[in-house]
Amino acid sequence: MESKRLKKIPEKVTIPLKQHDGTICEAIVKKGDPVLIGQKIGRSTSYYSSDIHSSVCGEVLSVEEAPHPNGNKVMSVIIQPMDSMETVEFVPKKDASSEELVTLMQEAGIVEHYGAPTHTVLRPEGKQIDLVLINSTASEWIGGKYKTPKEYASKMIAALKLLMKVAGASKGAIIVRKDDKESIEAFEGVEVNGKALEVAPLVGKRRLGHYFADQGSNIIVASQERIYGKKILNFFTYNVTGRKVKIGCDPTDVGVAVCGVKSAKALYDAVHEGRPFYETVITVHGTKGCPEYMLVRIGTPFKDIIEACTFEEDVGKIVANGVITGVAQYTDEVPVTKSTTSIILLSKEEVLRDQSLACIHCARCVDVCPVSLVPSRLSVLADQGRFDECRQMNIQNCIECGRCAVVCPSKIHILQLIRYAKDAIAKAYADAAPKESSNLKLGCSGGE
Amino acid sequence: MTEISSFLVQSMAILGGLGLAVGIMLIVASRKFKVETNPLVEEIIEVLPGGNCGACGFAGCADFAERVVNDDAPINGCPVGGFDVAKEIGGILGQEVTGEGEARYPFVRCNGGLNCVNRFEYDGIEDCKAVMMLSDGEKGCNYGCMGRGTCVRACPFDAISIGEDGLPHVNKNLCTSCGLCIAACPNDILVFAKESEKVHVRCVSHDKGKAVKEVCTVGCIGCKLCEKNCPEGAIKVTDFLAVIDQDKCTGCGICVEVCPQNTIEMR
Amino acid sequence: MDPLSEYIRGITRDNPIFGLVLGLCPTLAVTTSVENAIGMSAGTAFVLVFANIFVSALRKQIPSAVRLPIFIIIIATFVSIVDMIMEAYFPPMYAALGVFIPLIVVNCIIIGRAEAYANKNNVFYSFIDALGISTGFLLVLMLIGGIRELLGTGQIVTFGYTLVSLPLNPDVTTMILPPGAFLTIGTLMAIVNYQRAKKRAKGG
Amino acid sequence: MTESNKEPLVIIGKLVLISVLAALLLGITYIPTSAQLEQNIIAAQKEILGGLMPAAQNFEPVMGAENAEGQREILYYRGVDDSGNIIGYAFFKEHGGAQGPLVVAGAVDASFSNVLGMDVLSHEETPGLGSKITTADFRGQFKDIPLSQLALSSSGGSIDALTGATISSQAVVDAMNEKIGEIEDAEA
Amino acid sequence: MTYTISAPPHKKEKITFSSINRSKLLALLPVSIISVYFFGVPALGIILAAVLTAVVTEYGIQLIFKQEVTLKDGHAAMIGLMLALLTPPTAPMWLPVVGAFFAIAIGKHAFGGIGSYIFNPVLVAWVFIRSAWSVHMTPASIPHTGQFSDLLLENGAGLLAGVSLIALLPGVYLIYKRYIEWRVPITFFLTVFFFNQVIAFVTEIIHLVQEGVLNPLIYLSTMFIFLELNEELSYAMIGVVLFGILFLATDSPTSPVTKKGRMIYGVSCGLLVSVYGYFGNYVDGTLYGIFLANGITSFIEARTMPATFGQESILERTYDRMMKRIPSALKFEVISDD
Amino acid sequence: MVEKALFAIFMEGVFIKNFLLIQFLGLCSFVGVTKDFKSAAGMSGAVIFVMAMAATASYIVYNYILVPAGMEFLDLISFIVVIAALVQLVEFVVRKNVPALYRSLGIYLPLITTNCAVLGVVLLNVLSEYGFVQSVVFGISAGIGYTIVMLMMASIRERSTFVNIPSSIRGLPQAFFISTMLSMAFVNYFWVIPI
Ligand SMILES: Cc1cc2nc3c(=O)[nH]c(=O)nc-3n(C[C@H](O)[C@H](O)[C@H](O)COP(=O)(O)O)c2cc1C
Ligand SMILES: Cc1cc2nc3c(=O)[nH]c(=O)nc-3n(C[C@H](O)[C@H](O)[C@H](O)COP(=O)(O)O)c2cc1C
Ligand SMILES: Cc1cc2nc3c(=O)[nH]c(=O)nc-3n(C[C@H](O)[C@H](O)[C@H](O)COP(=O)(O)O)c2cc1C
Ligand SMILES: Cc1cc2nc3c(=O)[nH]c(=O)nc-3n(C[C@H](O)[C@H](O)[C@H](O)CO)c2cc1C
Ligand code: SF4
Ligand code: SF4
Ligand code: SF4
Ligand code: SF4
Ligand code: FES
Repeated sequence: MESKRLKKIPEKVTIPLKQHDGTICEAIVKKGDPVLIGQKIGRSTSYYSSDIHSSVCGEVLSVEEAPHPNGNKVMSVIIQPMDSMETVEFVPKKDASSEELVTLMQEAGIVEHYGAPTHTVLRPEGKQIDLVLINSTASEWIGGKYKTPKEYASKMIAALKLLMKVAGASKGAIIVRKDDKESIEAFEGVEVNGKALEVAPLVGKRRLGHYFADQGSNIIVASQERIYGKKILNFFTYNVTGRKVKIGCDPTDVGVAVCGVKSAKALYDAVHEGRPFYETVITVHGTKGCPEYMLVRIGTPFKDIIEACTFEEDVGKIVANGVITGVAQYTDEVPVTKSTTSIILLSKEEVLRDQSLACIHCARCVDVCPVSLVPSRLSVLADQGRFDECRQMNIQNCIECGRCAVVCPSKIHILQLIRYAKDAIAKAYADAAPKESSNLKLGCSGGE
Repeated sequence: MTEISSFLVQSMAILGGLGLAVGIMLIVASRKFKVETNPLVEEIIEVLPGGNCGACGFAGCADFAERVVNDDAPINGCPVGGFDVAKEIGGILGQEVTGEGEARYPFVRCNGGLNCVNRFEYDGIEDCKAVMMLSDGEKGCNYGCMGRGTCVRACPFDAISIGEDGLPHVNKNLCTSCGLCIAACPNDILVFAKESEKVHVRCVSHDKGKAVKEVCTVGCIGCKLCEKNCPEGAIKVTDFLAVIDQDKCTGCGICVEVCPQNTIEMR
Repeated sequence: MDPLSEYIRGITRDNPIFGLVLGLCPTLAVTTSVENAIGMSAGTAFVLVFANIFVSALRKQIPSAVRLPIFIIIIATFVSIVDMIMEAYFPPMYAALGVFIPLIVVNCIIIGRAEAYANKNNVFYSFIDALGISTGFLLVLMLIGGIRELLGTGQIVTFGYTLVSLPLNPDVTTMILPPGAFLTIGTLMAIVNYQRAKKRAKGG
Repeated sequence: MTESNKEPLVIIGKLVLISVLAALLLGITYIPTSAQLEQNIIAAQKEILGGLMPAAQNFEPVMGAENAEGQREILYYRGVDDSGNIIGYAFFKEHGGAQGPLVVAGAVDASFSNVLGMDVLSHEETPGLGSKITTADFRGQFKDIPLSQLALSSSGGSIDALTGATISSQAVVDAMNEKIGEIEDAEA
Repeated sequence: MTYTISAPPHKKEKITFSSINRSKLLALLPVSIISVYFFGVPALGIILAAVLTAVVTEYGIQLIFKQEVTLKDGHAAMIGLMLALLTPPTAPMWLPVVGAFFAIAIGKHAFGGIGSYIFNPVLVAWVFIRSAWSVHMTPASIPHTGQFSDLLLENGAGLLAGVSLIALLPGVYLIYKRYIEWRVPITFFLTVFFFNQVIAFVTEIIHLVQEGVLNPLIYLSTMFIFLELNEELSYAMIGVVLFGILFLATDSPTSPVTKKGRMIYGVSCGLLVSVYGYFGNYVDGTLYGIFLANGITSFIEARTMPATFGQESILERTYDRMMKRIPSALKFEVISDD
Repeated sequence: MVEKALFAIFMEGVFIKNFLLIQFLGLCSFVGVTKDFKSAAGMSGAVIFVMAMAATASYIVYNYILVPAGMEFLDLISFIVVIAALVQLVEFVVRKNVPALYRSLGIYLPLITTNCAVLGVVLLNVLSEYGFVQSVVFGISAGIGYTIVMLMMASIRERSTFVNIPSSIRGLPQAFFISTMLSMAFVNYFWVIPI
């Protein structure tokens, strides 16, 4: 399915100088400067950062703190667009070396949807990646922008090869969703290095390792149940590869880089067209008359997108990024960022304002938790501030999928409580970090 | 008669023998397995309040007592016991205790509550830190009390409650001045104030006057009327917020009269 | 320290059941009736008074290494005496209190007071303390016994005299069985705590 | 002897002294109370027997055979009136109750046709349940009833079981029946 | 315009505590109606008395202790109704009144109210009144199902709930609709169902061994004992047992939250009920047995906390410890999955 | 010596005459040490051990010293002295030889001296005229009964920390309410088992 571009150019775009985890970019434009589409306006000041580009052609109004969809205020470049589509010159770099690609990725502003700049995932400091995964199970956007499914598939494989090249990894895999017939069809029989691939189902203890050997290829496509949640990386890695990621560590610690479809595509575009990451595809739910996939410029306020669609009732809640993992917004002035994948509008009636009751131990949350936690217990412990016990119950393993809160008949804000506890634990550890940080790092790479 | 006395002698012999056996055993055992315990620790545990609240920062009263003896904790380290207990511990350890003996209670430095507008409706767990994690809190004022009672939950003595005005209130009969609420508040709304300190500014906002007026009807706008009118020069407005120097304040109440926002309060 | 307030303290603040929470076994086990409660308290009072007096009198002589064994011997002596006297001269009560008379030995109240009070105070105050604690114990036991007996049998019969008799016999057998003891003391403690919390919040 | 060696001796000495004193005190109490205790038991039995068979002037114990220790147990008593006639038999019988052993006292007339009465010497039944076997109401049911009626009403007798304590009631009835049977055999 | 802010998830299922209670009340309606039809006015009186008392008590307590009044969630009414259904029709009217009061005041609120209680308030009250006024609470009879018509209408019903097996089947529907969790009732039922057969089986095997039988075929043939539906088995199918399985044991606060724990709990309930039934009767056995099982719920729950993903089981830990002894160069090869 | 099957004695000790719930012996530790599971387990282990030891030692003292001398009236005082000495001795021996065990049990040992359940076992043994094996079995089974209830109680109280309980009920009253229920369950349930 093809995505539609949002035609109307907004009256004002707000481009946050931080759309990724890590250090905030430094603005390299100031009030009154003219900018072109694709022009770099924010420069990374450290490795753990990613550059920011203008998505419109216009004049910088100011550089000031503005609301950011993650809830707080962030220094942003505010631009008054003009009715012009003038871009800077895009230079494709089809045969860049691996080192050049790293720089290219940082300069093109490619980041993962979960925040990490993609080059830091592929080239983590002091770690070696041997396996690159493209996770397309959680993606709400599959195949958009491509004429045929086969084109999508072959471009994805090409993107995977690029990612592997950057990481210096010997193996790569694309993971699709089991129930996503379209994608499975697209990838079925796609040729890699002259060999037709089969989409390999991951069941039980049969994980990637088995199929690499089975299919005799260093690049494969596998299918997997959908896993969603905000913190799925470790669980995803474990499920797909069988490598255990210790609590407090991430997949790079076991040599796995997990990328998304979007960043893979962005890399492909950057290499083959020279275009930086300045527009993105999002979906809008809860409205009528919107295309399912919408191509918008980064920095477009939600307001303009909502206006482009029709919403018949009073808007009660605006959520950026999915009902389960998204952040509710208190203003519709917030801009689309690189990590925005969808906007959800809920009417006043739909907005849940149930009063939480005491847990009735119905165990529905226990039954749905994909990582076998005991959410009811965790929520009580978090509520009582017993964070140490939360940690003993492996609260950090929670993938923040929110299923527990969805099914709870007592309407307990389980996920919020869990995040509250995780936050408190992280802070406690941050305080202790100066003394132990070297040990903590050792703790990840040692063992499995 | 002889029968009775021989009966008595026999019983005395049996029990005496038992006593002897037990005595010898205990003496032998207690000499062989002597454990050094510090009697001072026991004595200090006696004088501590025994709430095991952990406000001293240690794992309960016994732990604190041991640390005091080992000089790992200050003599006046128990906030619940306060000055009296510190004096007693000092007596046990033969040390002089200096410090004020006056009672201090948490003071709420914000008068916003329902007077402060909300930026959005919040639905979630009742906790100020949790609201802070979502969009920096619901109040229009980024400095003020959020009234979601993190301090209430932190208090082990049920001494704080959120009142009708949406602000915390401290019940001085129950408060032990342990300070846990002060540590818990994410916005530093609570501070200790002595009972003798009568006049207080009930605002912590450093926003400019206009911004304050937009969101709150009782916030400090930094108009400096109080500073100008204070006969003792006890008030200074810094960064759009009036601050009272309690050492200079005589409690005359003029500032309370002149403040256009009713931000200054006389207890 | 004045004797009267020391005495009262044993009934109120240092009440052995609600304040110190000691000696629960006899409290629960024998309170099937007021009569048993009185008998048990009398036995305990006797032992407590003598134990406190003797411990206090000998406190300078008792070497701390064998403090506990000596306390126990002193206490056990008086308990045995109560046991024998009761068996010989008050057989019906002895039948009812059964195994609990010997168990006064390990009743935590007595060891507890010997340790915490008599070992530190003079004979007179130890005596007063013992009286106060005993009175507190007696009152609580009678209260619990009264509630259980009244609800369980509809009347309170003590030493042959019917003190109270309900017009309608509730006959709650459970109250006389072990659960009734737990239920009664639990409810009473909840009420005591509730009142205390209320008083504290009002300032006091 | 050095100081540190002397101290333990003093301690042990004190311990022994206390023990000896305790023993003395106990011994002194024991002697009168044990005498009283024996009297109590005899008096209690007398009173119970007298209560069961008021007409009897004297109770002649019937002794059993010598046991291993050369002592002879009292099996039961013959109740004898003024003129020396046997008017009935009285007995104590231990029997398992609901919670523990109970000792029942009973009396039957000389012709083994009527039960004269029942009493409970000791029992461990649940207070409020089984312990109601000692109540006058329950005991009254055994007063002057034909021996044939000595059974619970559920099995055709005249004794109504206590509510909630069928086992105790049954135990009392069983104890009576067994012992009366024994006596009948012995007298025959 | 002010929007609502909340933490994710932003959409939740419709199910609520009151909808669960309402569905349970609804599921109990058929059996209540049939019991009124069968026992007449006394049954109606008992049901009304218990429900009304429960509701009034709940209201009173929440008023006195200044709590929010939660009558609307239907929990008090449900407790009252369940208690009424466990009363014999011959009981005097004050009995359900006292029972319902006890259930709400002590069983529910003294333990902290909704979700906090450890023992099922219905059973708390039932056991209390059963032992306090055993005469009135003795079931009129101990039924066991005979011919087919007993499923529709049990003539020998001892308690109201036992009046009709069919009328209890809405409880099964609740399991199907996931208002009730399936692990407890299924393990419970299977345990009760097979208890007597297992006993017979074990006795038979012991018997054969004692006889010195060597032929394995004879041992195999003992398996047929499981198919033999003996007399006792029909107790597993009587109303009160089924009521216990569907409505009492499944009360969520009183059963463990862990998956394994719920299985163990179901089996424990089954064993306790069957053992009591074996020596005594199944009516008291069901209620005393589940009540006792409530007491070990916390123990089961605490011992069956699940291992989360990637967490090592005991086996793996032992393996790991052994691996630590092996040089690390070898180790990497062994553990790496790909 | 009375005739009584060991199994009957065992069932009585563990369930039917459970020390904590039915006989009311050892309640102070029951409400005191059941706040967390580990302490309850430690205390229970120590109690089983001491009960068995005390049953043994007191049998010897009673039947080989007091009875031959006709000094039965000294039973109470000698038992308590023996128990106190025994507990101390156990403490010393364990501390010296099994320090790991001492660290987990040590703090509970002194508590047991004044635990009436131990003395209760000894006195009930004398009262029931049990023989040696019977006494020891009764001691152990009483200890097991104690343990079962302690563990049930501790688990329940641990779980209770996760739920709301009115402030004035929290703590002891709550412990008693739980005991009420456990006691009601035990009293009514185990009644049925014939022994
Ligand atoms: C659970 C139970 C069921 C009973 N079922 C019957 C019965 O079906 N038929 C009967 O005649 N008696 C029945 N009874 C009554 C007793 O067996 C017996 O009649 C006794 O007198 C009543 O005992 P109680 O009053 O000591 O409880 C039952 C008793 C109980 C406890
Ligand atoms: C049998 C009994 C039942 C009680 N039930 C409750 C109750 O349901 N809710 C309650 O708050 N308090 C109940 N109480 C009294 C509580 O002790 C009291 O409400 C509580 O201490 C008030 O504290 P709070 O204001 O912190 O809730 C009960 C007391 C007894 C004796
Ligand atoms: C014996 C048995 C009975 C089951 N009964 C039900 C049932 O009554 N209702 C139901 O929804 N699922 C039932 N299921 C299927 C389970 O719901 C399904 O296995 C479960 O959702 C998976 O649980 P898990 O997440 O613990 O693996 C049953 C499964 C088994 C083995
Ligand atoms: C705690 C409890 C104590 C009991 N005590 C007795 C008793 O002392 N005597 C008795 O005959 N039955 C007793 N019963 C048994 C019960 O009330 C009833 O008699 C039997 O269930 C059947 O007769 C007791 C039952 C329970 C639950
Ligand atoms: S605890 Fe809740 S949010 Fe976390 S993984 Fe489990 S179900 Fe998902
Ligand atoms: S779903 Fe809600 S009510 Fe049910 S156990 Fe989990 S937290 Fe408790
Ligand atoms: S004082 Fe602080 S913790 Fe208390 S309600 Fe206000 S913001 Fe929250
Ligand atoms: S109000 Fe604050 S200082 Fe006072 S007792 Fe409570 S937490 Fe401690
Ligand atoms: S009185 Fe029994 S343990 Fe304290």
